[in-house]
Amino acid sequence: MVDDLLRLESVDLDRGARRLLTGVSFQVRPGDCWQMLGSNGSGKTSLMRTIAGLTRLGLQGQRICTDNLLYQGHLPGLKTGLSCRENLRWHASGGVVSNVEKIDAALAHVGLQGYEDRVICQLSAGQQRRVGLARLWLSQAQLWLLDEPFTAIDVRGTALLEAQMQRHCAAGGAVVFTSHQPTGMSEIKILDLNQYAA
Amino acid sequence: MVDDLLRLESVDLDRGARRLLTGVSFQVRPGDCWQMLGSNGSGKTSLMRTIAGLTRLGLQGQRICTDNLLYQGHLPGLKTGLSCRENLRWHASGGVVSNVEKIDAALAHVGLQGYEDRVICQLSAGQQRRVGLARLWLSQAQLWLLDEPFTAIDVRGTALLEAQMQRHCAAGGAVVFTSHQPTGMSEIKILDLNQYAA
Amino acid sequence: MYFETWSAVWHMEGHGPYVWGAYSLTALVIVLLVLSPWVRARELTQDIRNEQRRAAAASALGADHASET
Amino acid sequence: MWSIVHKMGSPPWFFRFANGAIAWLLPIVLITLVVGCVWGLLIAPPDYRQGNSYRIIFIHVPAAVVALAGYYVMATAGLMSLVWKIKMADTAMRALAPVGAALTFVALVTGSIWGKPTWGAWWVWDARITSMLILLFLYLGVMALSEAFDNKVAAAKACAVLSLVGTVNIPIIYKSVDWWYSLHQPASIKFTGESAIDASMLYPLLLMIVAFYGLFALSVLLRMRTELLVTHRQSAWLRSELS
Amino acid sequence: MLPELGTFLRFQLQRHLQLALRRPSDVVGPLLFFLMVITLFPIGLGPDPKVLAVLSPGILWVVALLSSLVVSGRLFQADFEDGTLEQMVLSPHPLALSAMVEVFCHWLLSGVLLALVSPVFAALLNMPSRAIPVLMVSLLIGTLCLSLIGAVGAALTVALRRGGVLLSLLSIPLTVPVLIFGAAAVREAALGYDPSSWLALLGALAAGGCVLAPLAIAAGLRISLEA
Amino acid sequence: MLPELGTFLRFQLQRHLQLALRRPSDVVGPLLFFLMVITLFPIGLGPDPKVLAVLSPGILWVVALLSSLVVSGRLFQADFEDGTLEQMVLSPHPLALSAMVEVFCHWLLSGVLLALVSPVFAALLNMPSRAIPVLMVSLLIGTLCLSLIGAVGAALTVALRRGGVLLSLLSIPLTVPVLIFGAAAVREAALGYDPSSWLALLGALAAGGCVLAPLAIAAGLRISLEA
Ligand code: HEM
Ligand SMILES: Nc1ncnc2c1ncn2[C@@H]1O[C@H](COP(=O)(O)OP(=O)(O)OP(=O)(O)O)[C@@H](O)[C@H]1O
Ligand SMILES: Nc1ncnc2c1ncn2[C@@H]1O[C@H](COP(=O)(O)OP(=O)(O)OP(=O)(O)O)[C@@H](O)[C@H]1O
Ligand SMILES: [Mg+2]
Ligand SMILES: [Mg+2]
Repeated sequence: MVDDLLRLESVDLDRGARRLLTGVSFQVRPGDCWQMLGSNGSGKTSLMRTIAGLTRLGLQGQRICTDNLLYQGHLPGLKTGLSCRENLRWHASGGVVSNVEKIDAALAHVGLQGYEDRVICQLSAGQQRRVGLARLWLSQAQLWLLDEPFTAIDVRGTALLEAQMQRHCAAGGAVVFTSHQPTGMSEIKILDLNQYAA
Repeated sequence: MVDDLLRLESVDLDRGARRLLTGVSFQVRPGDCWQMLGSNGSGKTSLMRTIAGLTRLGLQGQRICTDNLLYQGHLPGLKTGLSCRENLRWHASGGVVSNVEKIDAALAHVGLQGYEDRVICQLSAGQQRRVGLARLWLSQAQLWLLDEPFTAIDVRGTALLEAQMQRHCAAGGAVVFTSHQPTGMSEIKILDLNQYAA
Repeated sequence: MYFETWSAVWHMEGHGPYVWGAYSLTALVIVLLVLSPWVRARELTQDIRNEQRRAAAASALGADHASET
Repeated sequence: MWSIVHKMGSPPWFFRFANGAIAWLLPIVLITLVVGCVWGLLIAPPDYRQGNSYRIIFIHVPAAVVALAGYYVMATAGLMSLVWKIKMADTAMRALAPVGAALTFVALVTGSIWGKPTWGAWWVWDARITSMLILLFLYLGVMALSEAFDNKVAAAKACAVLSLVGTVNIPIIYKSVDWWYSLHQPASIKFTGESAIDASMLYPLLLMIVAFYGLFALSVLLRMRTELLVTHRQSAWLRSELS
Repeated sequence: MLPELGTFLRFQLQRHLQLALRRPSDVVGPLLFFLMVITLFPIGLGPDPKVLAVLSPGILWVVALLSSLVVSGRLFQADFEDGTLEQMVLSPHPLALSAMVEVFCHWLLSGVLLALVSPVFAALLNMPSRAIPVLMVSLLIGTLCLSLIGAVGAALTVALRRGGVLLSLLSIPLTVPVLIFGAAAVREAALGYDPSSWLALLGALAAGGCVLAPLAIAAGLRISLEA
Repeated sequence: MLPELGTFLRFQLQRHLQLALRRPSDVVGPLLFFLMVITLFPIGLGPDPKVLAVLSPGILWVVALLSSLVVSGRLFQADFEDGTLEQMVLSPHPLALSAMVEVFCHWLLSGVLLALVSPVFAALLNMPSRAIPVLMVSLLIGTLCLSLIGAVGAALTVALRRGGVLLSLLSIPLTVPVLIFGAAAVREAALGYDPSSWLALLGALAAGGCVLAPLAIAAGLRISLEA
């Protein structure tokens, strides 16, 4: 039997005195691609950060999660004063990759060839997001947690990212992402948080 | 003849030594709703900020633009330490509205009833964007310039915003907005910046 | 008692204002320290009891009556 | 031992305990305070050098002693809340800081009132005095930090970390202030350091120290009880406790 | 022309004060900070009351300068980063005015507060009591000058990642006269002389600053946004 | 277990130095500030060289403390705001270590630099030249302690909206021993005595801090992220 990468069993989530979600259960197995749906403020980000272990919001119930994960949230995690390459080099050093060729290749994958030495603050909004998402081509993590990865990304970029996410799942990884737009990916599992609203 | 709210005539746009756009021409009349398209980095934000007069990038050609405009860009323009109501009160004081009822009504329009006194940093990403966009219900400006207004907004919120934009156009205003997603609005005019790429 | 008269107690050979000033200030702080949580706790208990009484009255009088109040 | 600690960590048990303890402590504290003050102010003989102004000692020294001890109590509560995650320790920490700060303030103010007739100045930069001022800053720091967080759990954890860091530093701060300007600079003012204090003064002083410890415990318990009333307002045990 | 200018300025002021004064500790905080910094000087310099008395004008002025400059250097940073500055530029009200409201709030919360409590600090440092009114007045006027100078520097540097050095090099010398005049006024008063000429010089600096700084600040902010 | 820890730390260090050196104003600014404040003292006290010489250890140390605190207060601010902190927490490497690299860089760019240029300031204040090596060593060790203390405060306050003043309230009391030992060492040396016991005390503080501070910093950062 394949081990679950992530399992929530009837989890309740609180923010201070307010209960956001009740009885959320889902399991992520290798190869799964989950899209979290839910209206604004339904608790997608809160749940994802709790899964990643970033916040310890009032969580009742069982949570099992692999340590080998990549989280990309609303914040870019980029230093605006450093170049694309310098930023990714630091991110990649958290994993294993650190040679410049791989980093430049990842930047090329997200359509930023020629921008390697440009500092982040001189890029457009979408280009900045792309630098952050170039980590998907560098990471060795098995579970990807992506909070609204398609923000500010154009149509071609969205297709690129979707392809990479599917490639990752096919290779035995798993993805949990949020997005308000329907995607063009096949075999997607939907977790609608509006169902679990407290 | 109705005056144009905005007219660009074969405008070229430079960023430093690099030419971004050549020969852009379009005119915005009262009642028009323009969607700017273009891949990431094609110059949508640069053009919009130049139209608004925020940046004076190398611009050749003729630009005529009304002063009575509202600009909402990638940055929210909100103080995270103040409440929704306090933030909007300041924004509204730039125009005319400043009584609390109208502000609370605007917040209710964007689905934030009950959140009036919550400080911005305790809202979800989409709720924060909604606070900024509540200005659409408060503004007296004739021309709205909206840079990716639907970012982080859920499906229902997008529909709300689209309806408000159409109402504004019907009332003799005009909207220029950017978005990578196709919208559900009727009678929309498309300006594809990829055509004008230098 | 060391002092002969009450005025001597008050005067303390010229040190009276200092000694009594220090003691009264301390007394003030002590009273505040004890009284402020005490009063707050009483208010809170009163509040909770009232709420309970209201709830009890409502359930005793029946649901339709309670909905009017 | 562990069972006691865990029992104390449970809010309902603690609420009942606090109620009982407050009922006992209040009369004891009142009586010892009144007796101690009357003894110190009216019965004890004056000091042969300082005259009657020395009577401030009966509030100054107890306040200073308890204020100092209070910081260690607070740090212990911090340790309990961080390591053993005992809920009541969080509450205790938030209650301890203002009480400690108030007592430190009393020690400072009575000391500087005492200083005026004795040294002719309200304030001098003496080692003891300076270190007491720093203690006040430490207490105020904990209070300000706990107030600044919206999230009460995070506030308690942050205060616990701060008070633990402070404990490591307190002996260092005290030692360093004692050495401050002590080597080649003649310290202009020294405390009357002799501990050979007469019994007629020692007994009321000891009584007042006991009274201040009692006062400290009393006001901390009062604050914790109030805090419980706020945070557990909706819970069933509190409602049954009150009815 | 702009009937709502008054409303706008009132809201602008209110907004800044609200932002700064969310909690009561926000008012007490800066005062405690001053007290702590003042405490550091006897600890560093030794507790001799006579030495402290001589040094006190200099010490108090250094602390005033430090707290004013440190804060005013980032005066427009938050506005720039969260997009408020864009909206200020686009608003129908003059940028110079709304920026000045910001400077004014900063002065209220740093300079005026410090001036008001400075007698306590003066007493801790054994400053002769005849110098205390002069200390308060000099701090009141002087910190306004410091806030204005700091704001000009902040406006010019808010968008810069390089070249900030040049600008701090420019704005720091501008503060030196303020310090010279302010400390001199207090020292003269402490020695029993007439400090009014020094105070007059400070006042002239402040008046000139209030006229010229808004223009420089508005120009600086526009340049920063366009960069 | 983590063979790439070395690489990670190297990149972390490199990244911070690059970031700081991109904005030279961040490096030169505090030094300039220091210089300005130092020059203020002769202005405030009158230029009597003998008085200045006696007071110089205290002045230099107090000003060093203040400038170190001012800078270290924003140590983790940028990381918190741009999401780098999240990534640091999630990275397989211990948070305490990666945060310490940051503190270390801060010390390199503020404390070490200050210690290196301190002879200039000492000369400005007529400090006896025999005290200058001791001044440099004491600043070198002492500023490390100050950076560690400041970092603990910064970690605890990074998520708070008005962290600036609060940070000083938390950290200034903790820095008192550093100030006492540092100033005493220099003063002893200036008077011709042996300062080594004071320097040893400073060294002990720094060693203790290097062991304990990382734990407090990591705990503080986690708490801040969860708030
Ligand atoms: C603001 C001024 C003062 C402060 C902050 C202060 C603080 C303290 C502290 C912290 C203690 C130590 C308590 C302990 O042993 O744990 C103490 C004890 C004492 N103080 Fe003060 N003090 C001040 C002024 C004075 C003055 C003016 C006098 C009398 C001339 C005085 C006389 C004493 C005596 C006799 C003791 C107890 C003896 C001892 O334990 O050494 N104090 N004070
Ligand atoms: N501050 C800057 N300095 C220099 N070049 C910049 C700066 N900002 C953007 N650019 C460049 O200008 C080009 C246009 O950027 P702009 O932000 O206008 O794009 P955009 O169409 O809004 O893209 P997006 O869809 O990603 O928001 C990009 O190639 C970008 O790299
Ligand atoms: N720091 C905070 N403190 C208190 N409440 C918060 C905080 N952040 C978010 N919330 C509240 O928690 C709820 C869930 O927020 P969350 O960010 O998880 O929503 P979301 O599903 O990610 O929404 P969005 O689609 O807008 O990103 C919201 O109602 C929000 O108001
Ligand atoms: Mg979200
Ligand atoms: Mg854009």
